[in-house]
Amino acid sequence: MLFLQLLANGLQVGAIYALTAAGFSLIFGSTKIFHFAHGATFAIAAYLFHFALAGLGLHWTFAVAVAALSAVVFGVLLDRLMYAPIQRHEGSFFTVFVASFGIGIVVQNLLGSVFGRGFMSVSTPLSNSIEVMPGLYLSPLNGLAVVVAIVCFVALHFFMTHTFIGKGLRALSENPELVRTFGLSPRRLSTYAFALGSLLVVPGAIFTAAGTGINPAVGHHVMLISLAATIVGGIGSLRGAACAGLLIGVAENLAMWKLGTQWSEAITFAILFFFIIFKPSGFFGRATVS
Amino acid sequence: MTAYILNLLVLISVYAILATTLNFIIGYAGIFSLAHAVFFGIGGYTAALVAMNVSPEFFVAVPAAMAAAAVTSLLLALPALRVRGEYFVAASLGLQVLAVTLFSEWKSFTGGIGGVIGIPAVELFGFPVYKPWQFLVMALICLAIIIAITRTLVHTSFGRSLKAIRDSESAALASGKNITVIKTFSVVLSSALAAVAGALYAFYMSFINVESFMLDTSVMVMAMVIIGGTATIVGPLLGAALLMLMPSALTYLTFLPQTEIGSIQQIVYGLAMVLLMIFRPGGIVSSHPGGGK
Amino acid sequence: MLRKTLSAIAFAAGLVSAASIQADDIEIGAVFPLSGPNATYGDIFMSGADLAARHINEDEMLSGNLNILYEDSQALPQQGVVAMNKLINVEGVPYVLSAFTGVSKAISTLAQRSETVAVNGGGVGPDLAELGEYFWNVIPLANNEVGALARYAVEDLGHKRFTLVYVDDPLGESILGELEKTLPELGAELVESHSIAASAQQFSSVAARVRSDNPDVVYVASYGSQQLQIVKQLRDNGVKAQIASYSAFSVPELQEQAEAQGALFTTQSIDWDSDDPVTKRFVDDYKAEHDKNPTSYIANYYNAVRVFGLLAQALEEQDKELTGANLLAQRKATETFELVGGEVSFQENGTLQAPIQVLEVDGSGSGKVVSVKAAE
Amino acid sequence: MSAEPVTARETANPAPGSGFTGSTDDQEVLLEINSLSKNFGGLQAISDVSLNLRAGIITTLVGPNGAGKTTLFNMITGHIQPSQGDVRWQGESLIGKAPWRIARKGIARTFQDLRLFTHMTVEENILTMMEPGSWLWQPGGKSRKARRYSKVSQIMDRTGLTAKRHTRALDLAYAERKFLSLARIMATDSRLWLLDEPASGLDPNSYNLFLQLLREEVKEGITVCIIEHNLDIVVNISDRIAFLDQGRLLADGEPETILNDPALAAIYFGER
Repeated sequence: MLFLQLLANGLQVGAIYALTAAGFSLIFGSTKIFHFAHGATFAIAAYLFHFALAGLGLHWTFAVAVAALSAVVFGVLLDRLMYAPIQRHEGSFFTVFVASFGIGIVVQNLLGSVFGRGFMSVSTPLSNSIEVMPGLYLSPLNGLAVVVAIVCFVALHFFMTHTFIGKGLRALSENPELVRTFGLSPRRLSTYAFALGSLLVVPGAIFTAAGTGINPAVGHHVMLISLAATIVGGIGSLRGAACAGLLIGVAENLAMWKLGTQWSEAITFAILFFFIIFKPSGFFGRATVS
Repeated sequence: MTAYILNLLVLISVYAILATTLNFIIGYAGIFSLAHAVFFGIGGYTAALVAMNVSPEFFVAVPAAMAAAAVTSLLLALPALRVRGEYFVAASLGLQVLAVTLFSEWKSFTGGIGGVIGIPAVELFGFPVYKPWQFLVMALICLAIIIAITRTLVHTSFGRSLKAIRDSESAALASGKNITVIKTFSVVLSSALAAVAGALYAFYMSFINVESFMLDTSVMVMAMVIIGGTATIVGPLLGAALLMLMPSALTYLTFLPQTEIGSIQQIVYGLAMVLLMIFRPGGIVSSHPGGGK
Repeated sequence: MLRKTLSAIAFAAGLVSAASIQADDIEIGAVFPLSGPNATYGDIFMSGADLAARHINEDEMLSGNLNILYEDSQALPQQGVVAMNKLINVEGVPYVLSAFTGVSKAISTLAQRSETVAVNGGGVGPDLAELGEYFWNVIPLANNEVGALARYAVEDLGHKRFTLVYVDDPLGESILGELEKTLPELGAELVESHSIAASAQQFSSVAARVRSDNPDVVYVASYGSQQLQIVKQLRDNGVKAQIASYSAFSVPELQEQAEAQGALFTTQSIDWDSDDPVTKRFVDDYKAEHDKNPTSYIANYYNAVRVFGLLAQALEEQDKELTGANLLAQRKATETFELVGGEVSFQENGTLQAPIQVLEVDGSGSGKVVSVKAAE
Repeated sequence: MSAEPVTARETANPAPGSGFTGSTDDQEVLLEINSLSKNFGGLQAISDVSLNLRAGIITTLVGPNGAGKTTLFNMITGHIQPSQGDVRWQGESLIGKAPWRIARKGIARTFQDLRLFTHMTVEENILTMMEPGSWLWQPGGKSRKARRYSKVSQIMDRTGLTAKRHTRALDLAYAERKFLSLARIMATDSRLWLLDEPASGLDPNSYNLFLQLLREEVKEGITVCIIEHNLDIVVNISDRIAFLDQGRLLADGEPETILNDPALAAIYFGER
């Protein structure tokens, strides 16, 4: 029974990881920008959701809108104001990474100064568990997270395969030159990638705010997981990132069967290590040629 | 006040050693490691263990620390260096997180979060070195030796091979360079020298715990290298000095609210990273302005 | 450009520090978490210490104005060492207030070497009693607290099965050790213990395991914002057992938390309604200033500063210098101190002895006393 | 791309070929490619190619874009492992060997995108090529070192880079970069050069210098294999031509034979 419970917990956590990782993977895959500040986007969305709901007393639909808007605006602003200038002068992979890391630090501390450094969580009756069968407790939030994740992935899949921008983004990850010859601007597509990728953190941010609570460093953990999931899933593969996010969430929780929570990050990175060494192309990654 | 300045200078020297050794692999070999603090930590813990159980002699504890870091880095570098750039960054990040977990959990070696307390003062040929200025001289000598080693290496054929690998791995391969061996050697050397910093740190603080060897430290050392200027000798030194002085300088600004100082410090440091990357990616001491890796 | 700005800052810093030291001030230091996730404790500790300094200055107990210099430890040992170094070497204070078990352990070596008194009023790890004679505790340590709670839960409430959720640091380990020792003596058992990382925030799996342990009492040994999450997620995930903890539960956030209502915790026993003048003045002035009841943490740091005031006053009367060594000698020479909560004395190892009370979280902000256990 | 150099040809190239005379079929086979194949995922990049590179002559690989020419180079130098087949260097199989081992056997190459050591000076770029197995310091002391430096100077003279010896590769002009890429492999003492589009985009003067260098080196006994679209090279300095299309070797022989085959010409010119 404990196993089922841990599996259920793992699925919920995994669904959140999967969404966030898909966002990172989308951005990294199509723009080659190592967007470490993705975690900052997550934190901003979570805090503004909390602020809109608890601070301003808005209806939850508005709060969700505030969170989504803030995530997208932040992502796009970073792309325009930070990454674009860096890339203009031979922005190497690492230059971008350092700048992104810097922004992550700034955001974390600004949030701490503005909203306080302690944990905050939205109190909602949805987080109260119900005993669905003896020994198995599920909260409405558990189910909601999984359902929302599935809906998001279906929508994302449709977007990537059926819309002009989605196709452009996929093409961008394959061959930027090709995109240019088709009359699409990689710069503009990059903005779309950031908007979409940032939007994908919103459900995770909201569920985290309502479930386990948030603190200014929440983005950091999420970022590490997203990074691991992106590589485990295969760089540039949304499907891979999603599966890997789910895998990591489940593995983290199942490991609790025998180990303390202090091992959970270690487990994630042990998985990452395993993949890097034995299968660097990830689950669904294309063969990488140097 | 002198004691305080000496204290800062010692810490700057220790971090300058870390920055110099990290610059050796980032700046010259193009290996971006986010796990430098791991070897700093291994050096620190090993030196502490040796000093407490065997001998606090500098020439016993420091070589032991270097050997421990060298062996560990060899074991880790061999598999990890087989993969390409982005993956190595991720692998090193993973290594850092794993190491922090191990440092916290392997309590017989590291004391966990509680750390190792009561590390004895280091001895040079039997004479204990504990006065701050003595310690500073010792740290500066270590720093000078390490700078000399890396500087010399960079100007040999080995250094050229490193730079060639950094600039184009495939072309270096096509010119007959065994890049795995060269990269591994540079990582092992850099880790062993970083362990010197760890040993000095442990002796100086006489207390170490896992919090000094977390990802934040790796990032800070990386920031020192990047902000100061990669592939230069002066850059990492300047970076170390700036980043170590900044928090201390900020605590003197009494008009800043006490409770916000920690945050302000972090914000300044994050912003500096962002602005430098946008306007001067080569760092403050850039050998070739405008360009830079 | 950055280089210029920073050097300008460094220069300005020199000027400011030179100006801020006034001749007649008597200064003591404090190493508190002022930023980071445990900053809320820093605020609480400061309010107690500041109130004591205000009273000392109003009474003109000392020749100069008593001033407390606060440094940020972020509740991290390394930051604590840096801050302690600054207080000792730059400011030259003889007496430093400390908090948190990890930080206290880290700075104790420095305190001993430089003969500076460090006084803890927040950390409760039992090994804090053995950090040398320059390290004092004005707080009863966790062994007393855990013992009192265990006795109440077993003897008065009849609970038998305990599960521990503890943060994996010196404090958590010492509580684990205490429970393992105390419970069997009382005829109860520690069914299971779950360690968690200091930075963990997701406890649904821990809750699942706690539930499957089926305990009567879940003892939560954590602090700061983490303990709020643990309590919330235990309750969210269907753990119905009695929750218990130590003095870390006396922070307002937890006292007001819905999920925490009914939880038991322990603190040093202080009779807030006492007619003792020191206690009464402390309680009245604190209420006047903050419009709420004080907690034991506030009283502890008030006492820590007050101990300095009393010792320094005695030293000044004897025309002795205010050094750490003299403060230590004076403390040993003083039998009892009039502090908040009554007359108390230090044990030989520098730790204060006080009775422990068991409280229940009832939403009043300070908890309802359900039992008082004498110190063992 | 080839229009300009072609006009310059007449003065630079009085007789076709590298200067080699006789039948190329009689030359010793230096490198033997046996039914080599490579798949990327489902894509067949090279299928069943067999080709011999003969000593002392210039062999040119021609074929439309995507024909698999660079992939073939990558498999010879070990940068890519073939799916099937064998590559033999003077009778010894190179399959499974690391690129640096193959390079040390005497096979040097340039890259289409040059891959210079961008942040190193011209001198360092050349010098480091002479130190493949270096372990901290080169053996041989001062005299060997002096000899290395004099060789570097000589190479820089021949490639017209002397004035730029302390310039970073990044800061060179386009033609200079191409020559540096050539200078790098001149320093290696290799017997076989694999040149990936070495002449593309060169101005007439540079192009002439390039041809001159190439002829000199072949005379010295270097064997060359060139990937080139430039018709001038194909026609005038090649001793043999190998024609690749869609991963298959369609023909291999002396230039007249290949160029006079109307079917090949149709593919070649049609595709271009």
